[in-house]
Amino acid sequence: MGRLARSATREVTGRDIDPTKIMAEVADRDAGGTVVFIGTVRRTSEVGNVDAMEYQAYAKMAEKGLRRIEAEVREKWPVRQVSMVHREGLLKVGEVSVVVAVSSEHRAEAFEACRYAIDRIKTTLPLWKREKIKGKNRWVEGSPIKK
Amino acid sequence: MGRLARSATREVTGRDIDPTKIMAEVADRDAGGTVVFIGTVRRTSEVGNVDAMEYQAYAKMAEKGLRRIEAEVREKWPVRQVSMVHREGLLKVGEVSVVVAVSSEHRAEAFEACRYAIDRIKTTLPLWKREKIKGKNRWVEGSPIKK
Amino acid sequence: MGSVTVLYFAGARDAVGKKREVVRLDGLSTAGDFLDRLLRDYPRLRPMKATIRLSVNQEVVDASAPVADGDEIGVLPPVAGG
Amino acid sequence: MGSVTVLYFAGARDAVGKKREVVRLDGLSTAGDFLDRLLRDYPRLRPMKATIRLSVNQEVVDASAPVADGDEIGVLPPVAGG
Repeated sequence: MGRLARSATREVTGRDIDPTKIMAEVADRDAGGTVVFIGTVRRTSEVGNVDAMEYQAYAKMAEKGLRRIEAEVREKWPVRQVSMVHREGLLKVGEVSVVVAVSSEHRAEAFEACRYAIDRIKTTLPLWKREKIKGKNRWVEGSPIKK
Repeated sequence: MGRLARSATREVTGRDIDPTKIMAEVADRDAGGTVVFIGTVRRTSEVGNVDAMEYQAYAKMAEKGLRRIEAEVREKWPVRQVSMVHREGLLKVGEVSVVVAVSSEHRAEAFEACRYAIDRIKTTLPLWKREKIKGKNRWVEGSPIKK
Repeated sequence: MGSVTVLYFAGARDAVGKKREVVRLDGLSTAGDFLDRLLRDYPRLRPMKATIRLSVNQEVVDASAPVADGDEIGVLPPVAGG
Repeated sequence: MGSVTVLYFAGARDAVGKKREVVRLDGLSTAGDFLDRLLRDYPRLRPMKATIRLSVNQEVVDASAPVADGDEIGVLPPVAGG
């Protein structure tokens, strides 16, 4: 795993995500700033109010992708710790779908690295979501997966 | 308080900060993204390893400033909830000195608003910190306070 | 000869009606040729032709990438995680 | 006439040797004039002259801002929160 910290999470999980746990994993005595992104299922979509959101993942490939994204982040910024987790399965409105936490000496890198990581998660990982609205299912329109 | 949410924190406190509490305050069913910044006391400073950091605040003015910063954020971005807290008193390495949490429909605004808020906290609020290194005290060099 | 395991996701899974299957290569050797065969075999995949991407052993590949016996191929509609 | 409450912070507090005091205005009516008097009364504040700012009733002010009886004045060295 090279420079990847052993205790950090980089997984796709079917269980509830605890943002506090992910945040705790990036604690570091040499970090002055930590930025955490938490994605949650939003009530409103383009076509109405959502009852639930079903996340589907190609988990093995997505977990490889999380490790690749961490390596990209470490290539670009001198961050201390990175931890990332994405849900699969059926989520209710308000539930946590993804958490990215990055700690670094200074805050600028933590903000940039965290934002980069979630952008890459959304565009380069094999993850899909399907809105449940009034008993109907609709795959949320995305973009062709990028390398 | 106008558009300010009643349950959110905007204070300077002498007690331990619980980032989980601040994060929970910005939970919102119409938010898809939440960004949290957590500042912690870093072990290393320009002049050696820090034993502790003493934060001093002009609390009344700083709390006014937090409310002003929230108003600025809401003027600039359509965010859902904002919560901010800053410590005063003596902190050990690794302890939390500041937390800013912002939720919004989409993640771009949450990142931009959170970063703006912490930048404004650092440049426009009457807050100071003094490093304790080997029994000596040194005020951390800052910049003249901005409006 | 040889065969590959194909995994279908999201709208592609709905269109094909299965999550996975083992497919014989029958001499096909590139990802592009393999996708063309899937589109021929599964007409309901054709509307996704422009936006579907393939992975080979969990890496997104171009049409010219090789496919070989034992590979795991993912059929990936546009993604929308987060 | 009138008087103001002055609060000193960080290095200014160390230099002056007190957290707060009540000061008579003695006819001074602007923040700039008030700061000049503090610098005259407290020589140890003078090295900070270029970087100190004053607040009046918890708002940072320019030198031309009025000060009046009952105001709370903050003497603010360069800030470094977070």
